[in-house]
Amino acid sequence: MKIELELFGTLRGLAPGDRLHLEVAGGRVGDLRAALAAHAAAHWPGLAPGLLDKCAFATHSEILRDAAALPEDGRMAVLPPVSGG
Amino acid sequence: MKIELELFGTLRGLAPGDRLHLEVAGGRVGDLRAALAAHAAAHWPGLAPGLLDKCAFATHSEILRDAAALPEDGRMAVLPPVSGG
Amino acid sequence: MSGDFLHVADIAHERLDPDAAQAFVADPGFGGAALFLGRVRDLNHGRDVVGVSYDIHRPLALVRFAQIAEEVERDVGGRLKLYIAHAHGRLAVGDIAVVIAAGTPHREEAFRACRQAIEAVKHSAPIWKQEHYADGDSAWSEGCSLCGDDHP
Amino acid sequence: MSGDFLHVADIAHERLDPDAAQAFVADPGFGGAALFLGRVRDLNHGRDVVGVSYDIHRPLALVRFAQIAEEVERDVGGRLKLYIAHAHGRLAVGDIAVVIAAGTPHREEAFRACRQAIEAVKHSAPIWKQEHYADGDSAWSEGCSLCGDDHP
Repeated sequence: MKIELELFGTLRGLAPGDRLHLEVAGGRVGDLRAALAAHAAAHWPGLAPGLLDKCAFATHSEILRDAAALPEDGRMAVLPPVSGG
Repeated sequence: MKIELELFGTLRGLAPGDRLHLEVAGGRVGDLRAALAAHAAAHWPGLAPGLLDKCAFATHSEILRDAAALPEDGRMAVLPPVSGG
Repeated sequence: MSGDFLHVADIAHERLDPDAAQAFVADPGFGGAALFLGRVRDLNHGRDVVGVSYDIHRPLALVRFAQIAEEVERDVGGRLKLYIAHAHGRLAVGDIAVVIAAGTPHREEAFRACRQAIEAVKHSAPIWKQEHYADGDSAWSEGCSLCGDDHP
Repeated sequence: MSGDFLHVADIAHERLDPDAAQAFVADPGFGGAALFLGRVRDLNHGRDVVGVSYDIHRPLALVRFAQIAEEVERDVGGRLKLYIAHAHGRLAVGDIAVVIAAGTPHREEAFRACRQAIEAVKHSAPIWKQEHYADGDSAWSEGCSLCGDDHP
């Protein structure tokens, strides 16, 4: 399914408008993680190694684990490790 | 020696101007404590039992223990248990 | 009578307000309020910092703030007013990045609530800090992963 | 660059000012400030309180505040700005009785310093609280004796 993935923190600037459009093979968050990893391997050579493993995925209201189903509206965000305060 | 003893907290109002003038037999703070106890026994029947044992004595700059010498200027304060904040 | 104020402040248009925080958590039945103010420091890990930009996933941050308030209320176990506000945008050294305030009947719970809330905001809210250095360089801070099983 | 602000405020002429406290403890090198505000509660030990009068041995209180600041600085062990102010006189419910603020490079020390200072003020400063009740009665609060060997 098609996912529009919003980028935050250190991932900002890696796609126009900080939004990445990915075609995901499968309907789980884990499938989105794999699609993002493939995209990163192809397009983001400067990305810190291991960073994506530490990223979470979320809708506008909750973080979803890898086993969760992707939302019907296809809108997700990728959350690098946080550093507020 | 003559001591002018300033009264605070629950002892306020027990002497005119919140100052008690005591003749102390001896030059130690413990002698002042004994003089105050005698005064209280004679004049302050409503005083909570045991309160004076919990009072400390101080100059304007420090608390003095019973073994300490009374200050030459004869000015002391009696400090009931504190309850600030 | 308990209550929360949860806010992400776009600092292009407003500043964080410690006065508003302490007023919000005041209550005739409360004897104590604890506040925490986080400010931008001029030095971090040995580098001269001239400013910080905060990126925030705003809707998710507000959801998380509400969860934090629930967690703090549950753990404190009594009456509580809690205020959480975080800046969004670019701040200079000395500017306030985060304000937490907790009002409770007694001071012990106020300190606990305030501390728990700031730790939770720092470790689990979708907020990212980019430091700007005197030499013109910038870097996103290393942070806490939200992948752990302890985050819902 | 560390410093203390130690004050007894005659509330007939001035109010305690949390804003001044947080401004005093701010510093370009400090990432955190913890504040405590003590307010007059409307209820204590089940009695309706309408106000509180604070009696203070002012010169000795300022000496003790300075000692507390020294103790806190020693225990925190790093850079610190500390603000201690206590009201003297009659307050109404909701009025601020005490303000403590501590600024430090990191938040852990700010919380510790603030907590240590308020505990020390409450337990060892020559200050006495008289509560005024709705029924017209008044009572001096039970307190902490200063006779102990741990007080110099």
